[in-house]
Amino acid sequence: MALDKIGIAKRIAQELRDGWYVNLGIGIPTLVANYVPEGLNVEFQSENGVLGMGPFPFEGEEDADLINAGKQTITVKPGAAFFDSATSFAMIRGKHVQLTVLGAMEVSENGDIANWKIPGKMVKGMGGAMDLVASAENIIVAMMHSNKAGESKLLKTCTLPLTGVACVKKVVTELAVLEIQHGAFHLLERAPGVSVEEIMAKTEGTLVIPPSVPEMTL
Amino acid sequence: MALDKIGIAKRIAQELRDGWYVNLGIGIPTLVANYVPEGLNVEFQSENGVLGMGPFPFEGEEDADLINAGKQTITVKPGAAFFDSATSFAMIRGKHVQLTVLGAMEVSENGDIANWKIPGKMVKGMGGAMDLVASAENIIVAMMHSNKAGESKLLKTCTLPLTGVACVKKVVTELAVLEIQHGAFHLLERAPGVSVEEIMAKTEGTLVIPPSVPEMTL
Amino acid sequence: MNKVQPSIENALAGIKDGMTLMIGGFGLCGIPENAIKELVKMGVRELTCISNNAGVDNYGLGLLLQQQQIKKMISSYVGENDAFERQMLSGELEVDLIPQGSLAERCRAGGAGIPAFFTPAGFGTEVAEGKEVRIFNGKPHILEEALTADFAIVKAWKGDTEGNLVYKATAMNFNPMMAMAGKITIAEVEELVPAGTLDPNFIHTPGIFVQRIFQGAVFEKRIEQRTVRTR
Amino acid sequence: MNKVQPSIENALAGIKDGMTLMIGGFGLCGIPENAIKELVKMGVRELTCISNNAGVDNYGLGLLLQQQQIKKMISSYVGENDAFERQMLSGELEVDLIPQGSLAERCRAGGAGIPAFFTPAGFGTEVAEGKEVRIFNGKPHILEEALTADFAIVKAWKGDTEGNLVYKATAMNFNPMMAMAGKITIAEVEELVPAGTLDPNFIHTPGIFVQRIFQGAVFEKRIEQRTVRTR
Repeated sequence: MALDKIGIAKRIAQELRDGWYVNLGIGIPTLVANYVPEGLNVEFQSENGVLGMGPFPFEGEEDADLINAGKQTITVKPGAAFFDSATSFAMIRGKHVQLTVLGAMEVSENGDIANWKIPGKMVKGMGGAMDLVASAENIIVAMMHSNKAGESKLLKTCTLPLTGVACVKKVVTELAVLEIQHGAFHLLERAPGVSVEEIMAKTEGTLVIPPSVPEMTL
Repeated sequence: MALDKIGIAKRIAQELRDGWYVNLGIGIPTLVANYVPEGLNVEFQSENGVLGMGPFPFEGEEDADLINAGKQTITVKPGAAFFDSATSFAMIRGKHVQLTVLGAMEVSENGDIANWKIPGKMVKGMGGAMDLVASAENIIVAMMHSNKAGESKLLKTCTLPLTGVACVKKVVTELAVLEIQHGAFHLLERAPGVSVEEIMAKTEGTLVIPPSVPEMTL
Repeated sequence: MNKVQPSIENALAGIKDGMTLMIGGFGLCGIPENAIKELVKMGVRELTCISNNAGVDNYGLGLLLQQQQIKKMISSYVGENDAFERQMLSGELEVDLIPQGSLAERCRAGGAGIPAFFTPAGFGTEVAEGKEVRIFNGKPHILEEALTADFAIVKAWKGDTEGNLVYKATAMNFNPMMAMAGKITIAEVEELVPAGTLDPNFIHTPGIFVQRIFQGAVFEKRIEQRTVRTR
Repeated sequence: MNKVQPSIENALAGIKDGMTLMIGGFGLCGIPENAIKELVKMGVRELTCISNNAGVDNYGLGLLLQQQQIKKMISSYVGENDAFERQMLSGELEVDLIPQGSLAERCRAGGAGIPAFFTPAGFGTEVAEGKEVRIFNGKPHILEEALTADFAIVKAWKGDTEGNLVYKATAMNFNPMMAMAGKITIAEVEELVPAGTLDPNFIHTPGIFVQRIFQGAVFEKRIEQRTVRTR
């Protein structure tokens, strides 16, 4: 059965390592924070200027001066730090953040990503996404395998304006975990009960399938 | 009579304007802080990371963590701020400091300055001088008119390795106040009792002398 | 030389049609809300606004957009504003979209006398069009130039009479760099205190960057995305 | 993952002959004095040290110079050290002198992923030799590249178990930028406190830049130029 959004977030949470600093994008990526494996010390950075984000505030305890990059009210944990936007992107550009998780509209087999603009539609802007994908050593895309029209989002070549070039290392969808290497999507895991055939059918880009593809354990 | 170091400092202090931020170099320039005209609010910046320097501390109140760029123990006034070296030179390079006063070994008639290196002698380094002279809108050099060998320090062309190019606006020596404009030293004022002839004799670079040269009032 | 302004009118005096303004804030967090309302009152037009976002329909820079006072926005994300969308699609509003980190660094560069720097952000995208590309450490980077403004308007938590500022939590965001990059920087603060009140060890924006300061009359501090958990 | 080091030996483990180190401080103010003494004890040699100054004869980096552990110094001013002068004149010691503001900005750039930037400092001087010159706003600038280091060793006033640091007065100086630019950054602090003790609004160096932290045993805090006024 295909994963829901929480399933995708749970699977990505398995990629976290102790001591990492992690930047989570808006949407599914934000959910990853809820599933940090027991015993791991992971700090979440938000590019608007905070390190050490905690859970959402209790009702009545919201502080307009304390938000994340999605403009949501948040809290911080002991040992947090606030800083300006230049310092925040110094952390990102300078590779001090070990993992970036973000959503995408398209990913290509060489790791290009498009997630900020659809020609002819209202352009909202790239926010911090271009800085994040240009700099992060380790980028995981969290997205659905297909778009609303049923077309694959894992492509030979992106059709939309790019956010970054040859930067995505891993994609986690409701169907599969795929690693991008040498110009192809390498199928690492499939969602419980999802067939290799379904993943093949829904992946337009070059797909490398090993003899045996294990199911995810969540 | 030629000025002493205090006289030079007093004359330079007359150039201060209300609300200015000022960086004073080591030596005579440091003395300028003692002669700020009554009623002027002037803040002193030191490039090692302090704004709002006050007088030297009373004996027993020295703090090893609180020094100026000359490594002297200092104090700060109410409203002071400490910051890192990158921010300090952002202030300097970004032209937020209105006046820089520093010493020199040579100044040329087009405003070049040499004050950091004598070939064949031990090189101590330029410290912040190159940043200061490259950026300041308003640079006053405080120095003696001649060196110890009796040679003029106001030259057609500097002979020593340069610190900066075409940057000095004004020179105050024990004999005179000179403005640098259009490739010449323009004599503005002479020290009390010093003759124009003496200044002419001790200035190697092109000297422009107006019909009447007032004496400084200190 | 007194940086403290007797009124908001004095604080914003000299802002004229056609000028370039930097406005601090991220979303509605840390915006100079009193000054923005005053700009509406002043009716200055044809403004170029450098601000990470463009406010929402009825608050922040959205108020200036409603009155069509803005000619050009330089931002990284402008997704929360209908007036913006209408004016952009109709061609009334020019928009220059810049990656957020490049925007922050370009403002800092403008304030720090760094005219240009290389960054990897945007290489291979339309952001890089027309820009010099150079390889450093095997990786392509693009050359980005500094931004400055006729006036920078920032918002701080506390400020003193010398212009020293401190910000609270994530309301800091773009304010410190913009304070550096304004030819004239105006600080709107929640609390104006005498010099010597703030600890000199913990000043976010040293007063040298601030030419005018005033205490804002009312801080609504709207929240865009109120998210809470249950007890 | 624990950043707190059980001993100074643990804190400096991995520093090897031939490595590049950044060492915080301005003169003897804000230097990691315990770590420097430990480097002498470790006997690591052929070091490249990036530090604004080179200590004095018998303290700070002067101790490493005495033991001839330094191959190359990258500094802005090195005037207070006889061993330095001797070794430089004899050719044992390489020296790269950099304008102080460029040194600070090159360290920051190294930590911030900016590979190069333009600055006016040094144009027309020997510092500019071999460097690209470009005109911006009618004024010539030179291209300066980022600096990084295998290890950065910084000194802070207080630090917490997450690696967050605060500095005191002018002992801040180069420490924040160097903390950013080290592949591994080691912080020597006067006081190590639990996470949550320091106010998150007033952190000078966020913990993300610090990999190891320890409390120094003894802080002599020598004064180079004791200047006082009479009461």
